Amino acid sequence: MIRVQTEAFDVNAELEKLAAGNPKIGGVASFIGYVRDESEGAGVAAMTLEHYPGMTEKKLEEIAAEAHRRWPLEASLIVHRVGRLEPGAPIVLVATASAHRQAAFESCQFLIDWLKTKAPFWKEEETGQGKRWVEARAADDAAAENWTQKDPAAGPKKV
Amino acid sequence: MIRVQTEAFDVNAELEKLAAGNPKIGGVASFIGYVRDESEGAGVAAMTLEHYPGMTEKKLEEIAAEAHRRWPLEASLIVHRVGRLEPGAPIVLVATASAHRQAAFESCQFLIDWLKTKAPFWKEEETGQGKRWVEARAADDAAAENWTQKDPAAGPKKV
Amino acid sequence: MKIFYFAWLREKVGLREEELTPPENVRDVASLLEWLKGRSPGHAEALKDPRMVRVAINQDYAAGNPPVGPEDEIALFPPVTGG
Amino acid sequence: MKIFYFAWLREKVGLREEELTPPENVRDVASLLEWLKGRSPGHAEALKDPRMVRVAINQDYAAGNPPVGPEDEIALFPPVTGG
Repeated sequence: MIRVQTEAFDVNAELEKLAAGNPKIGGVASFIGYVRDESEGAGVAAMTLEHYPGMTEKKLEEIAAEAHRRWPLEASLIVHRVGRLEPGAPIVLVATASAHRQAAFESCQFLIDWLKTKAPFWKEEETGQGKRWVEARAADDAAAENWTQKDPAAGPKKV
Repeated sequence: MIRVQTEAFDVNAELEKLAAGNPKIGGVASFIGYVRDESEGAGVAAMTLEHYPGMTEKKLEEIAAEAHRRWPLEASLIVHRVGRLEPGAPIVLVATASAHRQAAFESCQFLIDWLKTKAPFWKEEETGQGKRWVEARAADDAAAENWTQKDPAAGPKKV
Repeated sequence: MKIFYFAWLREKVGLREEELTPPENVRDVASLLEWLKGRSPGHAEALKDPRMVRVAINQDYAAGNPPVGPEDEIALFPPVTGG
Repeated sequence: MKIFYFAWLREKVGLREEELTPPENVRDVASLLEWLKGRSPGHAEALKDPRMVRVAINQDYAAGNPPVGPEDEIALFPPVTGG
């Protein structure tokens, strides 16, 4: 399940929905990303997240489908917020449920790594020097690329 | 923070406490383990978790301290339940908070891998053939040992 | 043809979207971007460094220089930074 | 000396804990386990395969054959299976 929303999310409720009524699930791995109060050495007062309605949801669905293709998952979840958020606010929740913990951990990290480089979201930060658009990080590209390397049988990915 | 308890846990409340008021935290990785309805091919009606009060808490503290030594963590959490639990019930919650997601993911997996082989808990399952004590899994030993290999500078661990 | 702009491309162009009818010689991504540059100083500024521009056609990433047609939904934006 | 038993060792021994005063020749883990085996058929059954028995002294795992003394808290249990 994927969702883009302005509101905060209730992790407990989200994860309960994910696991509810499926006693095959042995483990749920999740990751929550938060707004930090500094970025590249500058203080951050807030950030605003923009997305591409339609394409964003489509890409999130494709990324989730790819995770289900690669790992034996019982369920998965991506919730991403948009709009203006202050430091400490949760931005994104990704979670995967599987019979075994290794599959849950790996697929959860895969979801956030691919989301960061393939899902159309953009962050604009408010710093002491004014507003600025966050630049893509080479480390994020490398993390996403790493999963492509790990799945050579599937060939180059275009998700 | 570590805790052993009979009650269920509220993941949202636990993770909010973990991250609250620390805007250095960029990501929280967590893992929840659940009771499954089958084990080694047999149906499981329930399981009972026993622990060693005193030593269990001590080992959990040591495992958490080791995670903080290895990764730049802002906070960590281990909550483990004891007593009788039915399929679908959460058994354990581990979570780590860091500025960066890679540290959060790795340390979270480390916590559950070491907990499974080093913290004194024992599971007894109720199956159609009666009660039986769960046997330790070689795969869990291998997962825990893997983290020892990854920290050769620290020498053999005795936690 | 519908064109969407996001993030700083949107700000530089000064538009969220526009409905355009490019001339006949605009048949692929490269010729479309070149033609768009001439529409205004904002467009020129936004598109001056093609390495910083990602292109989506009908909500899929465009790699290389695929064809574009009048019914296509095109989006131009910088590398993504969500999560 | 306080001895705790957990999981199936507890069930086989039939006790959660006992307070014991071993003879003088019981000075280390190996001699303690050997002496405990003679206390009852349940003890003997619980301790018959030493590879299945983990030993903690004062709430730390004992590796090898360390010494034990009258003030020590000893715990005997199978490999752990939590998480």
